[in-house]
Amino acid sequence: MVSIKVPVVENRQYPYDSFILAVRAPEIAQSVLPGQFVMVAVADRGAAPVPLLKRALAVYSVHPEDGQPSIVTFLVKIVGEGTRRLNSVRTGEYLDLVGTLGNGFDLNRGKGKINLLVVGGTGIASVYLLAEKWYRWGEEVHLVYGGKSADHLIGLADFKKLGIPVFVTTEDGSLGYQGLVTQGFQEYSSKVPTEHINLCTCGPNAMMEAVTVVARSQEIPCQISVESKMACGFGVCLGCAVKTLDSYRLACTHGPVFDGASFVWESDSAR
Amino acid sequence: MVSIKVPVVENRQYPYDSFILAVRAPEIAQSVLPGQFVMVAVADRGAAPVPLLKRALAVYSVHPEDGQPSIVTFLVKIVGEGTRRLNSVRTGEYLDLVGTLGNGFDLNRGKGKINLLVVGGTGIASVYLLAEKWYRWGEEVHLVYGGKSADHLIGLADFKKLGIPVFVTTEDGSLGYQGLVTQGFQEYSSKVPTEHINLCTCGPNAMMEAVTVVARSQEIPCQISVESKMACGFGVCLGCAVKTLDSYRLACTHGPVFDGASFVWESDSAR
Amino acid sequence: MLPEVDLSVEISGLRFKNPVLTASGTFGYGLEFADFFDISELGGFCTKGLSLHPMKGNAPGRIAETPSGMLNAIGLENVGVDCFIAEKLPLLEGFDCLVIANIFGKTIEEFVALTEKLNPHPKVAAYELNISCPNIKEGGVQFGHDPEMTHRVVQAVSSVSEKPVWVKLSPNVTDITVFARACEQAGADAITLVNTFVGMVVDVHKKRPMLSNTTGGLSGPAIRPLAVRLVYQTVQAVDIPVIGIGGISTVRDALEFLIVGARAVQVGTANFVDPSAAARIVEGLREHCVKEGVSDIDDIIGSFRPIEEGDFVYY
Amino acid sequence: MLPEVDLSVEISGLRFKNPVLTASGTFGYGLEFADFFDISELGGFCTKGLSLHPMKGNAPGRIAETPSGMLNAIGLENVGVDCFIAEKLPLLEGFDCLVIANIFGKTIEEFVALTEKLNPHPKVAAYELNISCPNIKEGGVQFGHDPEMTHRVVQAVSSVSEKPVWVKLSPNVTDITVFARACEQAGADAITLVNTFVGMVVDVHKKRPMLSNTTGGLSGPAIRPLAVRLVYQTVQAVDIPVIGIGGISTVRDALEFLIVGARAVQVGTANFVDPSAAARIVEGLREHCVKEGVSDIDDIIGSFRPIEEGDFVYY
Ligand SMILES: Cc1cc2nc3c(=O)[nH]c(=O)nc-3n(C[C@H](O)[C@H](O)[C@H](O)COP(=O)(O)OP(=O)(O)OC[C@H]3O[C@@H](n4cnc5c(N)ncnc54)[C@H](O)[C@@H]3O)c2cc1C
Ligand SMILES: Cc1cc2nc3c(=O)[nH]c(=O)nc-3n(C[C@H](O)[C@H](O)[C@H](O)COP(=O)(O)OP(=O)(O)OC[C@H]3O[C@@H](n4cnc5c(N)ncnc54)[C@H](O)[C@@H]3O)c2cc1C
Ligand SMILES: Cc1cc2nc3c(=O)[nH]c(=O)nc-3n(C[C@H](O)[C@H](O)[C@H](O)COP(=O)(O)O)c2cc1C
Ligand SMILES: Cc1cc2nc3c(=O)[nH]c(=O)nc-3n(C[C@H](O)[C@H](O)[C@H](O)COP(=O)(O)O)c2cc1C
Ligand code: FES
Ligand code: FES
Repeated sequence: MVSIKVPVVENRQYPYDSFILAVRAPEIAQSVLPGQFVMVAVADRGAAPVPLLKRALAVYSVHPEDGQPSIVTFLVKIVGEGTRRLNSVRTGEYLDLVGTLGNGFDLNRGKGKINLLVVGGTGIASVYLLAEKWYRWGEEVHLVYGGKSADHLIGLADFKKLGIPVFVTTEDGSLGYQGLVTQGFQEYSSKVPTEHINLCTCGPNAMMEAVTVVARSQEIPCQISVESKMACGFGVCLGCAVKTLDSYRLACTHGPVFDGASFVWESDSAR
Repeated sequence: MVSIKVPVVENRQYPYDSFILAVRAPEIAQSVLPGQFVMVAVADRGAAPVPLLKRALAVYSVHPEDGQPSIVTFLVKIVGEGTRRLNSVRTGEYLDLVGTLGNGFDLNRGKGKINLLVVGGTGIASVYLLAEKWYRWGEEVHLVYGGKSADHLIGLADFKKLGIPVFVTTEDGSLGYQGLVTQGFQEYSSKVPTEHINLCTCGPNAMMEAVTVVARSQEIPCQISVESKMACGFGVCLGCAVKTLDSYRLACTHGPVFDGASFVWESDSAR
Repeated sequence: MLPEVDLSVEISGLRFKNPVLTASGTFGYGLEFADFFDISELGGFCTKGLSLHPMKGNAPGRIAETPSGMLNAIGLENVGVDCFIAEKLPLLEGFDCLVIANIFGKTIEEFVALTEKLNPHPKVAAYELNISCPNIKEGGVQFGHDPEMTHRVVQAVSSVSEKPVWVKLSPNVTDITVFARACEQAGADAITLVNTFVGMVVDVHKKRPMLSNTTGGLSGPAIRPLAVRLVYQTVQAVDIPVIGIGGISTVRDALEFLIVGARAVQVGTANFVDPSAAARIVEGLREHCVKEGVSDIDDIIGSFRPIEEGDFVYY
Repeated sequence: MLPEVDLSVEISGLRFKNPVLTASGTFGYGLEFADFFDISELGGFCTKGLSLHPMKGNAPGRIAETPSGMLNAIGLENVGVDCFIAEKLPLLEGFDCLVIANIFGKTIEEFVALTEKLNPHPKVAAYELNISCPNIKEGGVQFGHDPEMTHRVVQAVSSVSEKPVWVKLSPNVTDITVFARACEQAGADAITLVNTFVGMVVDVHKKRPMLSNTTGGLSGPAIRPLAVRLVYQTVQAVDIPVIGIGGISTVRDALEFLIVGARAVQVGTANFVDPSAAARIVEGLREHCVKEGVSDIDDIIGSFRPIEEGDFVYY
């Protein structure tokens, strides 16, 4: 775990308030595991910055310089003040990072399986390294990726370039299957024997909840990458607790990847 | 008085943390009087910006576009968070302005006089329009301008271009008279019959205080442009009070220009 | 065309065209903002605190900026009630917006005298008793930090007042509900809160306070979470209406207070940051109602859904 | 070579190598920060609040960000004192930095039992009694908002304690000095303040609180002016040392507290924003002393120059 100041090497804007930030951070690039994240803020923010806290961002991809892993990218959607400020940084400016953080996905679970990544929106940021790793290992990986419209599906090309099969859903039908990603997932999974599926999902809570409900009912193993408000990101504030069947767990150190079977969603208590 | 959002057309950096910001603000450009100021902040700062309050800046100069006064400039020194943020804005970005504010200098006092502008550092921002106006009126104007070194004397060229006589003092002797501007002022004023001098001063409190003490002792009429912390700039918070012989006065509406004879400095009470 | 939304609220027998007022001491005598927007757009505004005699306020060093907030120790500088009546009030006649006279006295007698002086003037819609100014030695928190004194001053004013009496509470107390109940029992028609929180900033080079008064009152976004909680607590403790104040800069902020049950809000420090802030919030409330399909702001006021045992929340 | 500066301070018979500690609940059990700096650089640190039995804390929805601050309602999740002694304390042996055990109980008996359990362990230098947690139903402000109860719990712990007893006060009271004096009279060796201010944030779309506990404690730069004033007031009211906490992120902030008389400071929320914040402040203090020509930090502590009658200040 390091706390470092790193230069921005690119900030590429995408439609619908999304952007990909690339920074030079060899310390992170060399150690990051799929599903891990970093706490990020614009550097030199003064004594009482607004927003005060760093923001959690998954490492989207890693790229080499001079043959060594060096560049780390974040795929970000503007949702509020923190992501808005990150969006305004320019090449040559600096970010403060604390990382690498979190557990990451259990890679061994994917061996010899049909690895199905079910992703909604910006959740895509958490699974590219995962797809890449399993693909390199020669494991079977499929992506079900849903968004509002074709233009919302940032990063789609990167997955296609990997060569993995992609099943796209859009709410407006502008690309692929028209509907929600959860429907796409059911459509897709119905074609494979469930006992071979290893599921990983990331996206809005409501979507992941729907996916885990299906996964549980069909006894499909399912890893979920959850989001929780974080103050520190490294296990000291105890602020990011989520609920599992056993106990509260910290999203930042015990997670962000949890087993869907034992994760307790808000509406689970009502069930 | 208007509250407007205006585009930055230039941000030029100078040595020693100084910069000149130019904005397109015809509403201000057309009405501003010498010595008046504007409350300024970077636009779109979010719901709880840091710093919270706008910053008071004198209008340094006004420039035409298409024959109409349109461009307003501010000459600014970075001293803290607010000026630091202003320093980071780029051409095309926006500022929020409230203005035009304050009383400005009493121009009539300068008629038929030897108008001596005694300025320390960034105080120069408050007197360029004044020099220009009197110069255009054909009044005699002299500038005594002091700074730490030659490089600190931002704007000097603009005054020289006007053609008014300039007496420069630097603490390190890198240009002009070596010493403080207050010494320069005494040096300079000793050469003119005091009854012809009309003094205007702007700069750090300690300097203006020293100047007013001399002015009072020699019964030279003296206008001072003071700085006081301001929350609103237009007379409603009552936060910017300064002390005069009569009563407390608001620096933003009764000032920022006061008569040196009746202004009460911190150490006046000790005298 | 936007659908019609009824933003009006009733407070202490007065109908406000919308629940957005401006806070005392941050809006002058109302007239200073005429350049920025038509103040008839507001539900109402509270005057700068008025005293029986003009006050010159505290010595310079009156404000200091703090993270997301500011301290002030103006010391209640004001023109005095007579000058207000003679010079300011007539100019307000033309505005279609309720004027609340914020008043404070050093003694109960002064509070009563102020009320009696203002009673004959119909443009004054209500009184807001400032018993919570942290920046003066007499008459401020001396009343506001003692429930007994609070009761006495409120009762005295209520008994002579010909207009609704609102009481503005200090947040610098252990239990706000004790004071709110004291006001209610003494006949107050509404509670407004919060006034500022006492704070202090030190100039670490001069080793002196930034304010000549040493301490000042903290306002602005920094205090909003504290204010929301106090308003929520007070709403549950009394039956009279509560008006919420503290760090409101946006419509989202105003909604927090309305949702927990404030019948109206007051915008303070935000008026300095953006002189049109209050008008912007009125407009934003209208848009919010349209977007949420709400035709009457009363449906938002108090719509808070408390957490129940066992509930938890992911966001 | 920088000139030597003596940053060490003496508090309740303990000598701290410098006046910078880290605040309870923001520094884990100390070990989590080892990746960022050598915690032996600190004067000391306060453990996460320890209870007699492990506590699982509040349900999710535990934090919310606010302007220049954050709310927390962790609910004092902790491993329990036995686990702390068995598993955490041994790992701290190697660090050259004083460990303050922050403890809290639901009853006086629990406070006493905690003290007795920790007494035999020399690595624990002092106790910090948390009688001011706003986020639990029993044992928090129940003690901290009643001077009588404060006195009783402090006296009980002091009478069994073999180490200095510090008491951490709640800022959510009308008069902090009443509580500080109660502690002093009951035998406390030092006062630490402030704990967090009670606040609340509403999700205006869901119309629910952001925190499962509804309210939480506000910390961070937003509260600094409030904390500085309370520390200043307390320093004047008691003779025992006062340790200042609240929104300290920079050396300037720390200096504010030291100048008004705090014998040391604790860094809290800033540890989340920048994990090396506390180490940076230690370094900054040293540089500040060099720059100001001060060879002993004691010359800065309490160097505040109060405003005298008639003074005013321009900046
Ligand atoms: C482990 C993890 C990985 C993440 N990876 C990515 C990513 O790769 N790309 C991306 O765009 N976003 C990602 N997020 C979500 C991202 O952290 C939030 O969108 C961001 O914090 C919002 O901050 P804001 O100031 O823009 O929004 P605001 O809504 O103004 O934030 C207010 C507060 O809520 C918190 N918050 C708001 N939304 C979220 C959220 N969804 N999750 C956690 N905290 C939230 C903020 O951190 C802040 O404290 C991730 C979150 C976590 C926990
Ligand atoms: C009428 C007037 C005209 C001015 N014109 C200019 C100008 O043309 N160019 C220029 O560079 N500066 C000018 N100043 C000073 C300028 O406003 C301050 O330097 C600026 O506010 C500092 O803000 P900061 O956040 O960078 O500094 P900080 O020190 O971080 O500010 C902290 C607080 O103190 C206030 N403050 C700090 N220094 C001053 C000061 N000298 N005067 C008033 N308030 C202060 C800030 O507004 C803020 O509220 C003027 C001030 C006034 C009152
Ligand atoms: C500069 C200033 C002056 C104030 N003067 C008064 C006053 O005269 N009477 C009063 O009741 N409140 C006064 N207040 C308090 C405000 O009305 C309001 O209660 C407080 O600022 C909190 O709201 P805010 O955070 O929106 O500013 C003043 C506040 C400020 C900032
Ligand atoms: C997440 C969090 C957890 C805290 N837990 C404790 C605790 O267990 N015991 C305690 O006495 N104070 C606790 N506090 C209060 C801090 O120690 C400190 O008093 C407060 O945060 C103010 O300082 P700051 O503004 O520097 O954060 C906690 C604060 C935070 C933010
Ligand atoms: S974010 Fe602080 S413990 Fe997880
Ligand atoms: S700055 Fe508000 S009255 Fe002068």
